[in-house]
This record gives sequence, structure tokens and C-alpha cells, in this order.
Amino acid sequence: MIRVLVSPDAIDSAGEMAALETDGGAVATFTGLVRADDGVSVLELEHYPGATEAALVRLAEAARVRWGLSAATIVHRVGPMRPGERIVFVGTASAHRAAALEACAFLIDRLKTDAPFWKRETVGDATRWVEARAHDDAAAQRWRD
Amino acid sequence: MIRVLVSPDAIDSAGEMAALETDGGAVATFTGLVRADDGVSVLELEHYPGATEAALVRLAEAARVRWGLSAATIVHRVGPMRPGERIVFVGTASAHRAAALEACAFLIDRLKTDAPFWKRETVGDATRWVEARAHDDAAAQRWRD
Amino acid sequence: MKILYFAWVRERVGVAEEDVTPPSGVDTVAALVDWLATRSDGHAAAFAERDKLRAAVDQAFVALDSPIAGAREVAIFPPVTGG
Amino acid sequence: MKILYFAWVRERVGVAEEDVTPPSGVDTVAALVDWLATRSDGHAAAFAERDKLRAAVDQAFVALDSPIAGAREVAIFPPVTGG
Repeated sequence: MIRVLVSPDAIDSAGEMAALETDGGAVATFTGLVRADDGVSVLELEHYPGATEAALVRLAEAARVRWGLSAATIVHRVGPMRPGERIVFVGTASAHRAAALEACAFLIDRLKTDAPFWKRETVGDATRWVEARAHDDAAAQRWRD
Repeated sequence: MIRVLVSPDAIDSAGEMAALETDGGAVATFTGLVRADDGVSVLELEHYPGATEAALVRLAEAARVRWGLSAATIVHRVGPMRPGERIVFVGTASAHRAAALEACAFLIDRLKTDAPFWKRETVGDATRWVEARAHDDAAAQRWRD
Repeated sequence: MKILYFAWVRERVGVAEEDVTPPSGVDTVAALVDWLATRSDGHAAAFAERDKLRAAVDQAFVALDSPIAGAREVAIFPPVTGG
Repeated sequence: MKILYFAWVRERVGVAEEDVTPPSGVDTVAALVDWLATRSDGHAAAFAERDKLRAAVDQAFVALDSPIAGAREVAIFPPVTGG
């Protein structure tokens, strides 16, 4: 079962995690939070409606097939958010722990490079668009065949 | 912050996950569930009181140091439990996603070989002690230096 | 043809989307960007650094030298930074 | 010296723990197991397959050839199967 949600609402990670506990085995999750330690007061996420959701569904489906998952969930918040709030939740379910863990890592690495999202930070009175980082590309690259 | 709990109570994975969201960055979790697909009606976990908790604290502390975690949690249920119920929860928090994900995988692999727990399954009228599996040793081994 | 802009490309162009009819010689994303850059100072500023631009044609990520024949929607944006 | 048993070792021995005073020649875990095996048929059954036994001395995992001099608590059990 694939679940993808892109929404300005707060992410219900507990509910998403519980929903993955369907038929036993293993559930792995990753939650990304707005970092509170670098002076950012507001983080804003922009996306490409329709194309972003489609990219996330493709990613989740690729993981489901590659690792034989029973379920995969990607929830990504958009719009303005504050330090400590959840930006992204990824969850995977499988009969086997290694499959759940690897697929979870795959999804978070790949969604950073393969899905159209853009971050803008506010620090003090200044706002700036976050630049893509080479090590995100490297992290995503390790999953290529 | 290290948190270790060995208890016969149901595992509050949502509460444990939320408690890891302290200072932003990344939270990774793994939940192991009693599998419902192999005819087991009851799974019972025995442990070595004191020694088990100490082994888990050592593991969590090793992960904290190795990956620079801000927090690590291991909750392991003992006593009888039923299919679909949570056996184990592992959670890690870090400023960096790779650290959280790798440390989470390390903890679940290593606790299978390094902490004294024993599983007994009931299938129909028969109960049997689960035998250790070579691939658990192999999974734990990949983390050795 | 509908053109969509995101992030700082959108801000510099000044609009989130526009409908355009490029001349027939404009047959790749790169050629489209060259042509769009002539529309205003904002467009020119948005497209000044070509190596910082990425594109999608009909919602599929493509290289800038990809053809646009038959495309209904072309999006131009900076490298993505989600997750 | 307190001896603890877990899982099927405990079931075969018939008790979860016992206090024993091994003779002075019993100086390793393996020698202790040999000596304990003489205490009852249950002990003998529990310790029949040495390669399936693991041990801890004062709550630290050890190999069966490890010394037990000064140990206060020795645990004998099957390979662990948690997680």
C-alpha cells in the first residue's frame, strides 16, 4: 500500500507510523525536523503541485517493488513552518527488518533529489533560498543500479 | 540522552518517537512486531534482569558516541505477546539523517546478538524455543570495526 | 504553452506562470529559456545563470537540451532542496 | 556462587537459579558445567549439547573456557534470540 501526502498541515507522524503496522514484521520510519540550532525562525517549502505528488508516488512504488514492502508512506509538509516542526515523514513496512530499514533510507535520500521541493529560510530579517548540496546528490546516487 | 526500558507493558512507540524530537534534525525509528503470518498464537520473551538492561545501555551508548547522536532509545517488551503487537522499538535522533538511520540499523542488528533475550513461540498446542539464526550474526557482524 | 516558475526563478520573473507561444525555431528547453529571457529584465535576471536552472516538460524532469515539441507545460526552477 | 539458568536450559534443569559451592578444581565455566551436569538428570539433559550453551560471569558474556575465580554469579543459557 502506497500513501503519499503533500500538505501544509502538521504531520501526524504517530498516526502514520501506526497505520504502517498492518501485518506484522518490521516498520522503519524517518522524520525530518526543522533544525532549531542555526538561527532560522521560519522555513518555507514550495512544491510543484501534481508533479511533486507524482514523483513521490513513483519513488514509493520503486521502493515497494525493490524491497518487497507491504507498505510505504511519504508525507511532506509545504508552506511555512517553525523550528522543531516536522518537514517530512517517511515510513516503510516489511516482513523483514533489513528491507524496511534500507527502503526507508532510500526514500529519504532520493526524495531530496528526485522530488520538486524548494526551501526558503528566514534568519532575522533576511530570507534566502537554500542551495542544493552536493552530498545530497551523493547520498541519492548510492541507490542507483 | 539514553533511554532503555525492558517491560511487560505494551510499547508506546508514538510517545517514544515524540520524545526523540528534541532539538531538530532527524529521527529514525524501527519497530519490530510479532508476525501474524506463520501460525504463532503467542510469542513469549524471557530476559536476564539487570544484565539485559545493562547490555542495552552499553549498545545505546556505543551508538551515541559512534554517530554523535543527540538521543537513543531502546524499548524491548518481555513476557507473552500476540501477533501484531510490538516486540521492540529502537529510535535515534541526530542533527544528520545518515547518522540517525545508520545508528538505528546498528541498534536493531546488534541487540539481536548482544542482549540476553530468548523467544518462545506457541503454534497450536506446541511451544518451542526459537533458535538463533546465522543471518542475525552476519547482520550484527557488519558493524564491527 | 504554459510556463511555470518556482522558487527564486519565480520571484525574479515576477509571475508563477504564463502562457506563451514561442516561435517555431524554439525547439528545446534551452532555446525556450533564451527566448523567454528577452521578455523582461526579470526574465533575464532569472535565467542569467544557466547552470542553476532545471526543467520539467509535462511534469517530467528533463535536461535543458531536451526537445519541447508538443509540450503543453514547461516548468523552470532551481535545483530541488526538499526532504 | 549463584547460578542462573534461562530459556530451555532453565526448563531442563528445573529451577531458575541455585546456590552452589563447586570444588576448587572447577576453575572455568566449562568445568563448572561439567560439574553441574552431575547434579541431576535435568542438569545432564540441559548441558548435553555444549555447543548450544552460552554463559555470562557476573553479567558479562564470556566464552565457556573463561575462568570463574571470584565470580559471584554465573548464568548459563542458549544463544540469544531477541529483537
